[in-house]
Amino acid sequence: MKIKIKGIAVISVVVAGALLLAGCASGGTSGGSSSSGSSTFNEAVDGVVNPSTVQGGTLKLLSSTDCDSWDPARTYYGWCWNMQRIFTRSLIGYKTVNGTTPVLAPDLATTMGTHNADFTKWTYTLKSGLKWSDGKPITTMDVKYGIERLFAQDVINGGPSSYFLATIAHPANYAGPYKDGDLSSIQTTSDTITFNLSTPYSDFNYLMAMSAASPVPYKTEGGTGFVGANYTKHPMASGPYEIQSYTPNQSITFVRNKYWKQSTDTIRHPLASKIVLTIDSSAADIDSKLKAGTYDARADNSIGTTLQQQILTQPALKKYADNPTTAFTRYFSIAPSVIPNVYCREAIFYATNKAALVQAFGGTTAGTAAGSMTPPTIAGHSDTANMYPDGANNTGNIKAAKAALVKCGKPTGFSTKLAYNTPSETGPKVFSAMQTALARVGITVTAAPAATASYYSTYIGSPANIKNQGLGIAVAAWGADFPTGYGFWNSIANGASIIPTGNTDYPSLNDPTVNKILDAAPAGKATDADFRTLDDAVMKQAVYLPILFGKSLYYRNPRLTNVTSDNALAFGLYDFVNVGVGGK
Amino acid sequence: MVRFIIVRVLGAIVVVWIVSVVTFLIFQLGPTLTHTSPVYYYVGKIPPTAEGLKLLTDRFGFNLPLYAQYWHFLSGILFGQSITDGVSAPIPCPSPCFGYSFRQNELVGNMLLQAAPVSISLAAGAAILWLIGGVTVGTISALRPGSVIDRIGMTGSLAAVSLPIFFTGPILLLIFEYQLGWLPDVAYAPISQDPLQWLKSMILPWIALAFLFAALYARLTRSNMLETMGEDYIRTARAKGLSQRTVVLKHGLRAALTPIVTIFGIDVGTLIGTTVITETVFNLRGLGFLSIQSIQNEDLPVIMGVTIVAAVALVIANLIVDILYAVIDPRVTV
Amino acid sequence: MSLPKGELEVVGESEQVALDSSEQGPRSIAGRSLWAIAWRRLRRNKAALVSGVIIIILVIVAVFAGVLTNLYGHSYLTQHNTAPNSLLDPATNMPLGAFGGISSTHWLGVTPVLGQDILSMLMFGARSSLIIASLSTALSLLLGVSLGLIAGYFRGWADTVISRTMDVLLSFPTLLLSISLITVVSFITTSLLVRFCVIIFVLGFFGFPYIGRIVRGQVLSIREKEFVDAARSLGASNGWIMAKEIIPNVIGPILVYTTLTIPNYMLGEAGLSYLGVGLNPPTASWGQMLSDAGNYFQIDPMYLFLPGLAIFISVMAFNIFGDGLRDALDPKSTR
Amino acid sequence: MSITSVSTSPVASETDDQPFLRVKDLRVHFKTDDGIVKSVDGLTFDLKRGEILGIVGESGSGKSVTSQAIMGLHKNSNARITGEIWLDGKELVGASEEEVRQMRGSEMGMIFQDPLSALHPFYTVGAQISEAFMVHNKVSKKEARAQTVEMLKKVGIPNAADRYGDYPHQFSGGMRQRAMIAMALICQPKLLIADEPTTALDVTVQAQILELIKSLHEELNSAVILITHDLGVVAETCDKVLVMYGGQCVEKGLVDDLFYAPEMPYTWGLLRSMPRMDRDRQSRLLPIPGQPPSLINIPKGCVFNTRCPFSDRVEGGQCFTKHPELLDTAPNHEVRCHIPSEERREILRTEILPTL
Repeated sequence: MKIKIKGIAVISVVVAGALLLAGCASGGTSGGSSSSGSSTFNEAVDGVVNPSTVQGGTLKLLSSTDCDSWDPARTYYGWCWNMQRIFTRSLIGYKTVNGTTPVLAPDLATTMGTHNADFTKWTYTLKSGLKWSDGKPITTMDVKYGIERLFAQDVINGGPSSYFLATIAHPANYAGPYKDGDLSSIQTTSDTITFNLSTPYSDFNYLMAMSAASPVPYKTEGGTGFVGANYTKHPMASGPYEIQSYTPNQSITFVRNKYWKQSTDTIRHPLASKIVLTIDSSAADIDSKLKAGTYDARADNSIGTTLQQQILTQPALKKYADNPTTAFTRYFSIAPSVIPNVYCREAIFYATNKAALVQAFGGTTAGTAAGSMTPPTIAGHSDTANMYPDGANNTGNIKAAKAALVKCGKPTGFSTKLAYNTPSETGPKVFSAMQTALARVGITVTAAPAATASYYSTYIGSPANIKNQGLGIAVAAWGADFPTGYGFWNSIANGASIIPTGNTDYPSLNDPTVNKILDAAPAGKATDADFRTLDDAVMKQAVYLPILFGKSLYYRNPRLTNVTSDNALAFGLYDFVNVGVGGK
Repeated sequence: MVRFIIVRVLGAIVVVWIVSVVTFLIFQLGPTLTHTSPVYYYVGKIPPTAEGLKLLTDRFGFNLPLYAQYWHFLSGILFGQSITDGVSAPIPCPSPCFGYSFRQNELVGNMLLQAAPVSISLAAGAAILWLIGGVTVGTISALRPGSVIDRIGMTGSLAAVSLPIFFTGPILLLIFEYQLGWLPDVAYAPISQDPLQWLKSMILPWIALAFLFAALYARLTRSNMLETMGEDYIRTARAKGLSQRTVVLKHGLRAALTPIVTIFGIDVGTLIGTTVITETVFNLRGLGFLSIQSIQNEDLPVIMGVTIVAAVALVIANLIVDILYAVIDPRVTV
Repeated sequence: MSLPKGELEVVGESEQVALDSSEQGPRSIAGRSLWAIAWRRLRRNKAALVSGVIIIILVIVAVFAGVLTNLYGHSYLTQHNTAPNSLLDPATNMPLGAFGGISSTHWLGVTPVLGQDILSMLMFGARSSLIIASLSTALSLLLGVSLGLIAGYFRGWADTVISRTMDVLLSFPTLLLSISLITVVSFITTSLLVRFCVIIFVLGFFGFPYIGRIVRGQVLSIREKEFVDAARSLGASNGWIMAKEIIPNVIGPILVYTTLTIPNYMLGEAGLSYLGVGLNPPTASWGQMLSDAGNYFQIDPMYLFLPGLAIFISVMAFNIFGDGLRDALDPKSTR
Repeated sequence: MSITSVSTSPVASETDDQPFLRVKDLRVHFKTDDGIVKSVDGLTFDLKRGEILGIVGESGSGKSVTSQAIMGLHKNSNARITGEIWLDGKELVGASEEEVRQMRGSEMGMIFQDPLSALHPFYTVGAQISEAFMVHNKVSKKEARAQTVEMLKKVGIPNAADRYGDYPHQFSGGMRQRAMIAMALICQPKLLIADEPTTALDVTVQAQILELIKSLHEELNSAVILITHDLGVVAETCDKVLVMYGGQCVEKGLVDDLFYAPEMPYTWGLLRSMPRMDRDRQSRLLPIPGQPPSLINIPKGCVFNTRCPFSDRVEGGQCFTKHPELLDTAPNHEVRCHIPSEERREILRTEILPTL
C-alpha cells in the first residue's frame, strides 16, 4: 500500500453551518480568571465560568444540523467529537480542553501508552471495573474491535480512519473484522492491548484520544440490527451519559449512564442529569432562542449574525459570550499547475486584502489576519512571520504586487479562476473581496463555485481537475486533528500524500525541505525549530496564502455552571459533558 | 369509466417512469462528465481511500452498466429489496423501496415518510386558506366589476402575485416572530403530538403561501365568474326570479368553480413535492427542503426519491382531477 | 388535463386559463382597426400606461446600467469594507448610519459585510433579471409558437406527439428537475455564459408547453374559419396560410402571454438565485441579494426591502401592463 | 328616471282600456369605453291579456334588450334605463330589484333563444324547473317535483318522470325548448316573453313549439311578447306587431295591417326579404342593402336613412336632419317616417307590392 498518512480534516463551511473538524488547542485570547457567580467576556476561553458541583437538571442544546454520524468511528465534525465526549470514552482523553495547551490523560487506560524506541509498538493497560451502558464489562477485545472496524472502508467511512490505516500494520487486503476477521498486529491480553505499527508514530497517543479509537462491543456492537453502518442509530455508551432517544435530524436525548463510575473517570465530572440536543436549521431561530434563554447553548457552531450584532453592541449580553481563537487557518491554495510562475503567485500574495477577507468571513470576531500558515499553539507558529508584508492594515501591498508582476513578465496582470464552495454565506463574499483586491493590480478573477459536498473530494481535491478547470485560487481551510506540527502539516504539505482524488495538498506542494522534515517527524526527530523552517519553506513557494487564524463566537446561557471551552476537540465550543445547569 | 381510469393510470405511470429516467440520467451523467466516480456522490464528504473506493464501487454496483443500475433502482421500487452493508442483518425495504441514503444512514423511504407530513400540512392548510380567501375576493370582485371593492381586490391580488415568497416570508418572520414575538418558537411538531405547536409552526408559512395563491385564485375566480355571469343560463336563473344570492352562489359559482377545481387539485399536487422556497424560508423539513438539501449534498437516492414522489403526487392529483371533473361536470362522459 | 405550477411560476397557469378562456369564442380578424382600437383602449388605461413607463425605465436602466452607475459614481463591485474607506462597523460588519447606511453619496445605502453600493447593485440586478426573463420568454415563444402551430395546423400524428409531449412536460416536477440540472451542469463548468444559458433553458423550456397549448388551441379554431378555407380553395400553400392567415390572428394572445411571462421568469430567476442555483456573485441578481439579506434581515432590514421592492415594482408593472394589453386586445374582458 | 318610486296604477285591476302591460318611452343605454350604446331609445307600446305581440327586427335592433328590460334583467348592470314599464298596475323601472325579482317567474316568464346555453349545464332539467316553482311557491321538494313532472307532461315531454333527472345536454333541441317553456310557465305567469324561441330549432320542431306556446297562452289567457326576426312566425302567431330598427319602433300595428298595408320602408324591406309560398318561386328575395346603424353613433334624422331607398323623396333632406315622430297613420297603426302617408301608400301599391 502506497498511501501514507492522509485525509486529515478539512474545515469548510457547509450548507447551514460550519463543518468544524477537530482541531487542537488555541492560543488563548484575553479573558478573566474564573470567579463564581459572575461572568465576563471570554471567561470560558481559558478559565471556568461559575464553577459548581450542583447536580441535576436538563442541559438544552441547539444545532443547525444533525451529526454526520453518531458512530464514533464515522464522524468528522469537531462539534460531534465534542458530543462523542458525552457518551464515549477511549484509551486516552483530553483532561484539559481549554486554555492554550490541551493536556492528554489516560481515560480507559491506566497510564499513557508505552512505546518502544522507534515508536512502532504501543501498549496500553485497561482500567478495571469499566462497563458498557448495558452492564457488560468493557474488554480489551472491544477496544481492538473498535480499531479493526476502521479497516472496513466500505462500511465505516466518513471518519478519520486513514490515520489508523496508515499507521497500524495490516495485510494489504485487510478489509475489517466483518470480512477478514481478526487483525493480528493488535495483540490483547485480559487487560493490555498492544499496537504494532507499520511506521514510527510518535503522536500515537493523540490517535488514541480520537473517538474513532473508542471501543465497540465485540461483534454484538449496538445490538441486533445496530451493527456496521447501523451502529450510528444506537451506539453503545461507555461514558457518563447514554442515548435515551434519537430521531435523525430532529433531536437526540442523553440521560445518565448508571454503569459509568466517577471513580474510573478522571477527566469528566458530569453535572446535568439530562442533555437534549435539538436541531433547528434556522440560524435566526437559534439566535432568538439563545437570547431568550429557553436554550442553553449552540452545540455546533458560532452564533448567528443577529445575535453576534446584539452581543457586540450590548455589554449585558457580551459578558456571557466567548470568542476563542481556534486552531485553524483559512487560506487560499494557489495552484502552480495553473499559475506556474512564482512571481505571479507572489503578486497575488501582495495584492490580497486580508482585512477585507476577515470582514468577509464575519469580521474581527471570526479571526485575525494571518501572516503565515501555522496557527497559534502549533509548533512553528510565529506571530511576526510574514514573508509577504501586506501593509499596516493588512489591506495589501500594491507596489510590491506590481513589482512581482513585472518580474513575472505580466506587468498588466493576468486572469485566473477562484474556486469556492456553495451554497455558503461567506464563499461569494470572499470571492468578491478577493476579486476587488486583485483587480487593483490588474489580476482578473472569475468565480468557480462548486457544490460543498464534492468540493474538497473531487473539485479542488483532484489535482487534475484543478489543472483542467484552471482553478488558480481555491478557498480552503485547515485545522489539525491533533495539535502537533506533524498533525497539522503532513496531509497538506508532504509531497508523498498527493493523491488523484480526495487530495488535501490542494496546490500539490512537493518540496524536498518540507518532505524531509515531515518524514523525520513520526520518529520524533523533528524539533519546533524544524517546523519554523518548514513554515518558511512552504511560504517561500507561494502556494499557501494564509488569510486568517480563525476565531469563533459563542454564547452561554447565564444559568450555566462549570463552563469551559473545548479547544482540544471542537474549536472552543463548550465542554458540554462537564457543564451544569444549577440543578434545574 | 373503468377504461378511462385505466388509460389515465397507464399514462400516469409512463410520466413517472420518464421522470425517474430523466432524474437518473441527470445525476449519472454529471459524474461521468466530470470523470469522477459516482461513489463520491454517495459518500463524498470525507473522500474514501482508494481501497474504500473500490469496495464501495462494488457494493453500490457502479461498475455495472447504466441500464443495470437503473434496473436495480427500478426493481427496488417495484418489488422491494434488502439493503445491506454486508455486515449487519439486511434491512428489509419493501416496495416501493427508494433505496438507502448512505450519507444519512437511513432508508430513503423513511426520510420521505418523515418529510411528507410537513409538506402535506403546509400544502393542505395553505390550500384551504387560499381557496376560501381567493374565491371570496374573486366572487365579490366579479359581482361589482369596476367598483371600488373590485379595484382594491384586483390591485391587491396583482400586487400579491408580484411578491415572491422569499420576500414576504422573511417579512412575516421579522414582524411576527422577531419583532412582536408572537411566535417565539416555530419548530415543527406533528399534529398528532402537539396540535398547538403544529399550528404555530404552520401559520406563517400558510399565510405566505396562501397570500400568493389566494391572489391567483381571486383573479381566476373573478374572470371565470365574469364570464359565467354573462352566460345565458345565468340570465335564465334570474328570469326565474331567483334571488341574486342564489343566482351567484348556486348557479354562478358552480360553473365558475368547476375549472378552478382542476387547477386547485393540480396546484396542491404540485405543492406537496415542490414547496422548496417556502420550506427553505420557514425552515420546514418537508419534501421541498429535503430535495434542495439532498441536491446540495449530492445525495442521489434521496433526490430520486423526492423527485419521483413529487411526480407521483402530481400525476395522482391529475388523475383525481380528471375523474372528479367527470363527476362534477355532467357533460363530460368517460 | 394537466396544469402544474411550481412555486416559481407564480403567475403561471391560473393566469393562463383566464387568458385562455377570455380568448375563446369568435374573434374578429386582426386588422389595422383592431390594433388601432386596442391602442386607443390601452391609452385610456392609466395604470397600464404608468406601468409601461416603468417598464421602459427598467429597460433603460438595464441597458445602460454601466453608464448610469458611472454617472452616479459607484460601481456595485466597489467595496467599502476596510479602513480608511469603510462604511461598515468593523465589529459587526453592518453598515454605519441609519437605514442601512443611506447617505447623500450612497442613495440606497450599502450592503453588510462588503459595503457595496445597493443602488448600483440593483441596476445591474435589473440587467440580469431582464436578460434572463426576456431570453427565456423568447425560447418559450420559439418552441411554443412553432410547435403549437404545427400541432394545431397539421393535427394528426404531429398533434398527438406534440400534445402528449407537452402534457408530460406539464406533469413533471419541473422545479426539482431544474435545480438538479443546474447543479449537475455546475459540476461540469463554472462558465458564467453557460450558467446564464442553463437558467434560460430551464425556465424557457419547461415553460413552453403553456404557450404551446394556447397557440395550438387558437390555431385549431382559426384553421376552421372561412377565410382560411377561402385561401385554401384559392390554392394557397400551407406555409402561406400559416404566415398570412394564421399567425396574424394569434399575435394578440401571444403578445399578452409574452408580457405576462416575462415577470414570471423574472420571479423564476430570482427564485433560483435565492435557492443558490441561479446567478452567483459577482453577477448581480435581485434574488441573490434577497437570499443574502436573509442572513441579516433582523439587523439590516433595508437590505431585504430594497431588492424585494425592485422585484415587486418590476413584476407588478409587467403584470399590470399585460392585463391592460389583454383588456385592450379583448374587448370582451372589460365588459 | 321618470318615476323613482314604486307606484300602483290608478286602476288596480285590468280593464279594457287599461292594458296589462304598458311600456312608455323606454330607453336602455349602456355606457361602454367606446361611448354610450343606445340599445333601446324611446319605445312605447301596450299589451292586453290574451294578446300576442310580435316584435321583429334585425339582430341588434333592440328587441332582446327590450324584453330583458321588461323582465328587469338589466338591473344591477351598467345599463341606464328610463321611461316607464307598467305591468298589471305596477311600475317596474323604478321598482327595486327585489320587487321585480318577486315578479319574475311568477308574473312574467321568459323563454330564451338557445335552450342549450340557457339551461344550466350542471343541474338536471327537472331540478331547474322545480327550482323555478319553489322560488314562488312555498312547497316541499316533492310537491315541486310532482308539479314539474306535470308541467313537463303538459309541454309534451314523453316519460316526463324519467326525464326529470336528465341533464340538458341529454335532451334534444326541441325537448330542451319544451323544457324551457315548462320552466317559464310553471308559475303560470300572466306575461310570457319568448325571445326567438324557435330560431335554434329545426323547422318541423319550430311549428310544434309555436303551437305549444299558442295553446298554453290560450289556456292561461296570458299576454305574450314574441320576439323574432321571422315574419312567417309573426304572421302565423301574433295579434299585433312592432317593428324595431336601431333601438326604435319604426312601425307598429295589427298583424294584418302590417302584412297587407305596411308603410315604413324598413318594413317593406323586411317583407321583401321573406320567402313566401304563395308567390312566384322565380322572383328573387331582395335583401336590405347596407348594415344596421351603430347604436353608439345613431345617425342624425331618421335611423333608417342610410339604407332607405326613398330618403331622396322627402323634401329638404329632412330624413338626414330631423328625427321623424311615430305617428298614427290609421287606427292602431303607427309609422315613423317623413314620407307623407299618402305617398307611402302609393309607393307600396306601385313599387313594393309587385316585388313581394
